[in-house]
Amino acid sequence: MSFIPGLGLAKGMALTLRRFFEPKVTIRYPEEAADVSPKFRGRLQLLYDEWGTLKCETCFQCAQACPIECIDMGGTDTKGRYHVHWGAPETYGERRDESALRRSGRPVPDEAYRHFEPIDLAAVDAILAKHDFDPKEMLGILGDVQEAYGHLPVAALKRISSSTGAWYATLYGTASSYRHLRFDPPVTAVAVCRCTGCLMSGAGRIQEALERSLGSRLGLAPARGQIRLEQLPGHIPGAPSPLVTVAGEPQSVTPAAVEKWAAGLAKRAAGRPQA
Amino acid sequence: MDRALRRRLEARFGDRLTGPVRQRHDETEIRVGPGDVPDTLRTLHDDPSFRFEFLSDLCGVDTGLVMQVVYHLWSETTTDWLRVIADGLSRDDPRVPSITSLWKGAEWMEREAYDMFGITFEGNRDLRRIYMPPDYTSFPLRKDFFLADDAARSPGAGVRHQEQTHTPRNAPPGRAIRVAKEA
Amino acid sequence: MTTVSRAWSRLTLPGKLIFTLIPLLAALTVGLLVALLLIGPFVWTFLTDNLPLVRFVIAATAVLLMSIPTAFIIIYMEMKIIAQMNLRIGPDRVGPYGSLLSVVHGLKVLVKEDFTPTGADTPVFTLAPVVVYLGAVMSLMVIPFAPGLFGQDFNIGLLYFFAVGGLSVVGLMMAGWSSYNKYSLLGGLRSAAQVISYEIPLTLSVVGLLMLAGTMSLNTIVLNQSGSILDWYIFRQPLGFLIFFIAATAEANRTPFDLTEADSEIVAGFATEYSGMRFGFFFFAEYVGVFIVSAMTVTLFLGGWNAPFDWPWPITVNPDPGSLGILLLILIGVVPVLSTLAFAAPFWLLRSNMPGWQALIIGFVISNLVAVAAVLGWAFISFDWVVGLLWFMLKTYAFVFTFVWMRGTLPRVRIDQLMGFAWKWLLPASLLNLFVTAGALIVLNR
Amino acid sequence: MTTSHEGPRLRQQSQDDPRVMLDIDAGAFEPVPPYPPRTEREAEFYTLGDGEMFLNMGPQHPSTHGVLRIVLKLNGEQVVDLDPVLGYLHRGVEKISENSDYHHIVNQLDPLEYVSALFNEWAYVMAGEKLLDLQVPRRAEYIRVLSSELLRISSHCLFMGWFALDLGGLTPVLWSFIERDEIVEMLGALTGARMLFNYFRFGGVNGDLNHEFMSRLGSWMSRAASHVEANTGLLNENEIFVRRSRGLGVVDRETALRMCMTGPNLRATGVPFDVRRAHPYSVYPELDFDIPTRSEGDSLARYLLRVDEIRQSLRIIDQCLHQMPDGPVMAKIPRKITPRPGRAYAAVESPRGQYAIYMMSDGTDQPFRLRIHDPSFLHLQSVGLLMPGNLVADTMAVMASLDPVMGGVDK
Repeated sequence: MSFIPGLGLAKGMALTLRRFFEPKVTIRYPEEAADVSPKFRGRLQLLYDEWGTLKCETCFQCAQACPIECIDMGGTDTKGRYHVHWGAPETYGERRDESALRRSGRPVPDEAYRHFEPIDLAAVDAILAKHDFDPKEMLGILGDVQEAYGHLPVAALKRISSSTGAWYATLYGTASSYRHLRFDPPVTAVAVCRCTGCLMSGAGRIQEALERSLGSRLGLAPARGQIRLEQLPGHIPGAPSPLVTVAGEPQSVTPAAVEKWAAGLAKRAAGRPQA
Repeated sequence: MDRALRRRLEARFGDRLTGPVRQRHDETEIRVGPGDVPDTLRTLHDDPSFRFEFLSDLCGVDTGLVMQVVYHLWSETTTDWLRVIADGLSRDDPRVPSITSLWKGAEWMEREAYDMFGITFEGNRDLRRIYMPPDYTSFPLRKDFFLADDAARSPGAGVRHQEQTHTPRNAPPGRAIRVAKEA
Repeated sequence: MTTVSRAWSRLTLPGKLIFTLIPLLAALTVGLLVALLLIGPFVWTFLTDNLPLVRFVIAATAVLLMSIPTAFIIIYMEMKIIAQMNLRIGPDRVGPYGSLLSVVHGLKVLVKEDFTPTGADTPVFTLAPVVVYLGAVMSLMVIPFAPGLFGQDFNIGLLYFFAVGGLSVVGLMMAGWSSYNKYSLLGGLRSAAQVISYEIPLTLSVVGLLMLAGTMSLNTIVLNQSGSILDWYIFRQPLGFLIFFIAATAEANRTPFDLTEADSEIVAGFATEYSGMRFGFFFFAEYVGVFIVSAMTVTLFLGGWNAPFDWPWPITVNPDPGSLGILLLILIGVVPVLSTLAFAAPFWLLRSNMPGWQALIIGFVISNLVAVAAVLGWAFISFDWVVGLLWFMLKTYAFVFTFVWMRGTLPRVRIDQLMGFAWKWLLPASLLNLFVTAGALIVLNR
Repeated sequence: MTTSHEGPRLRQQSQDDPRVMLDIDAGAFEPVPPYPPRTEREAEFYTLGDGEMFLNMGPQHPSTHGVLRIVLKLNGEQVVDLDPVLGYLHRGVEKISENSDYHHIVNQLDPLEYVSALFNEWAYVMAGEKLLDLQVPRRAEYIRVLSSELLRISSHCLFMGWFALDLGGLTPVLWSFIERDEIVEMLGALTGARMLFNYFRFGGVNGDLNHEFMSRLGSWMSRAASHVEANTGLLNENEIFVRRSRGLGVVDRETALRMCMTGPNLRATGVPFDVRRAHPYSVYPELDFDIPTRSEGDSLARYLLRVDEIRQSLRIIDQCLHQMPDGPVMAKIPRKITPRPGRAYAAVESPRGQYAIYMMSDGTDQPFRLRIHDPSFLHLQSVGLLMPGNLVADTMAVMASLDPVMGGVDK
């Protein structure tokens, strides 16, 4: 503080007046953007490969590593089959199907929900109570549930996750990494259509290939562990030709690739892991 | 670590210490009973051979078996942090004398310990909740705390809670809680 | 389907408009003429009989109308200047260089909800902004903007200014008391204490000036300062000027004396509970007040509309269009065309690639600009009120800039420091100024 | 004893339905708790003497630093007593940390004291390294010192701006934000984030110095000192500023020690206590810098002391750049951290004082107890000691001079 009263004020005024004429530092945002350093991790984004498919393998490692649980994954896994989601058990799936589905009385047109059909969960609850809701006995719980249902329904997995507090991701990882656990019922029958269109587009060759690889004849009862081969009563309208259905689901099978597909089918019959 | 400090402490408080003087890195740890806390800290503060003038930290700890109140002190006579642990407070009714007469600044830290652990500091004239709302009933940092019960107790009872702890719902309190393993 | 209706249906929209408007206008004109013939003389005699009343009404309307744009200009100045001093850019989106942002603010204030808090004393709460705003606007009445350009020339103009300026405190008090809010109450009381204690040095600081001028009529005071720059009262009353400036800053509630709306202390002072256009009234009143104190400082100490120096080349052009007679019509008809061609020619000749019609358009625009400039220049050198207004506004807005500049620089004083400064420093200083002036007058007259 | 609602009854027409006449209890506007007092202190505070009134500041007051609520007991404009009410920003990080992995906690701690987040991480990783007996590479230590001293400068710049703003000056806060933005940008180039870095790790730092950071730092260092001097030139000699802040909120040495104050607020009372020297950690013993102290203990002293600390930090950064050794920036640590059971206490000198972490491990991969000790907490507590006798106008000025960050106060 100076001895002359008001000198400090005058200095300050002079300084502001000098700054009045100095160049400004503001960045006019929409026209010019600030330079962002290459290391800046402002936004997470999923990458696509050169064929435009998502590189994310739904392995949930990022979601498990996220400290503040901000990563919330949902949808079908990379093979487009199972509804998987990660999140604190009650924050994602339940919220969606309880509020969204209930509020709009119709099913939400979401790919993630096609394979998520509600089942009777009494058995799951009994198993959980038996294991005392202890996430450390997860393997036993999963094994019992598979015995009860023949496979692991997504609804059961979610109930397990929400009542034991274990992450759905860890459940999914466990179930998919153990060979004796499977997500879908074992295939029992394959049906081939023998209508004219299908025969003309190679249904015969497919039938031969299937008989060769599955070892069971069309129309005959299969041996134990084998897959029954059936004939469709008629062509499903709108379905491609040649038409092969598994549990009523039309499969896209070409005569060229039928061998490989049949091999995978045989594996599935044995109940091998799919994820 | 400061061996001389250890010897001085043992010589001064030998009879009071409820455990051996532990030393690791630059920390010296002594344990006293809850009743001895004010005398011990006053001695450490006033005694010219100690002169622990700074109360660096005061916090409560729930070991799962007992409650503890941990004081950290600093003095220019030593290069160590001195940790004084008031050990063996009962988990049902933890009580310890307040040290606000020594360090007035400990008042809010004691309020926080009360808010989080329910430790009653006798002599603190403002022992209120400091973070949690006044109509809050449970003590969040205790090991037998889990949110389902808390939500049932809180004024927002009936509101569906989002998170769930790993404690089973039907477990009696204090069953599946973590218990500190002392080295 | 008569022919009329068929013809009517054939008409385009402009045609229909024309055919509807022309008869209407004709009827109106006839009616107006008849009305004028009947009652015109009486109206005329009435207006001529009490001319001051008419003048007052017109002046009041004009002042009321000019207050809002003034507030807009000063708000924009504040936003932009403080931004520049903060090394920011400030408003630059709405209008050229964001100059319309304050107008948009005004419109926003108009459309926002006008909310009356629970427990407020509704009539007082509603009335307070009006009082404040009127107090600000009424002060504009006596300010001489230019020779012959002022609302009213009271012989007690200065007294009137002080009285009306002090009136706004009542409004602030009303606002602070009726809001049922402790922040508002504190703000209102602060403003009352502040303004009342600063009225005294403010008034005393000009008494010396009044002794010099010998009148309270602002117009006369300005006329006294005409001549060279040395006749301005700032050179005879420097101390008085300083005191008046500081006290006026406090009177206008400007930084560093803006305790009444100190946002870091009492949220928005008396205006905390106000919203919508009521808050807008407070807002405008503050900035009109800035303009008023600047204008008053200029009027009293800086020679008002007097130019600091005489115009070095006295030009007097008094054209007599009547002497041209019939040539005038030809001139009017020919000159624009000729000038347009003259200005278009260079473009058309030098830049051969430019089509002729573009050159003509450019020439037309340029010739119009030149004509406007010529007319303005002629007005400038032949009507002295234009130059007077120019100088007045120049000085006034220089002071407004100073106020904004201070706001961008200075922190805020505390309330006790404020009062102490008023009573311990400004009041003795103003008394000293008064006595010194009186003694000097006595000595000089002897 | 006016702890219950006692106010005039306001009869007013309802704004929703003009037919309804509301009967409002004016006492409902008073910041008086609706329950009987719980402690003698509360009973004493919420009892009004004659001519006194309550004034509720915050949590929406424009200039409370963060969401803080202060109930003032006024006599006219003079503050008789005040009662800070916390908890509006409480996130329970201590509880969250007990259920999350050691790696995850680092950026749980970032948003606590968001103005100087690196110091939170530093105290945490120091405690963890004590538990794990980790040896940190010297280059990593130097990078820690460098980045955190940069952050100290930015925090002090911010303090200068906010202090001036609470005293009514509009400009300094924006000028100081320019400097802060420079620093924050270069730290963003180094750590990858502008405010919530997540940069320190057990046994080192996340990434080595990169070229962009060094170039930004070099260009800034060349003009930093002159910029800081210019910014201080606006206020340091300003009569209004000096008269307002001198003799405001005076603390003497003993009181400061009894209130457990640390950092600049303590050093402004003449106690040369700085954890960097009093309890040396990292590579500070190798660096040459002073601990500025002042004896007045008022707001002006705190302000000027922080200005001096900015100069010292510039010295430290300069030495770091010259002594920066080569080598790795991370020690070898396992991916899953399970320390031996034990207790560790680590403190660093944050811009606000001694920031400490007390950690207990029970051998699992999650800490058994994580205690976060924040200096702002205690400084905010001492506001209750400094304020009485001052005016309402100075409430926020005293607050700002103590420089609390509510994110750190409410963990």
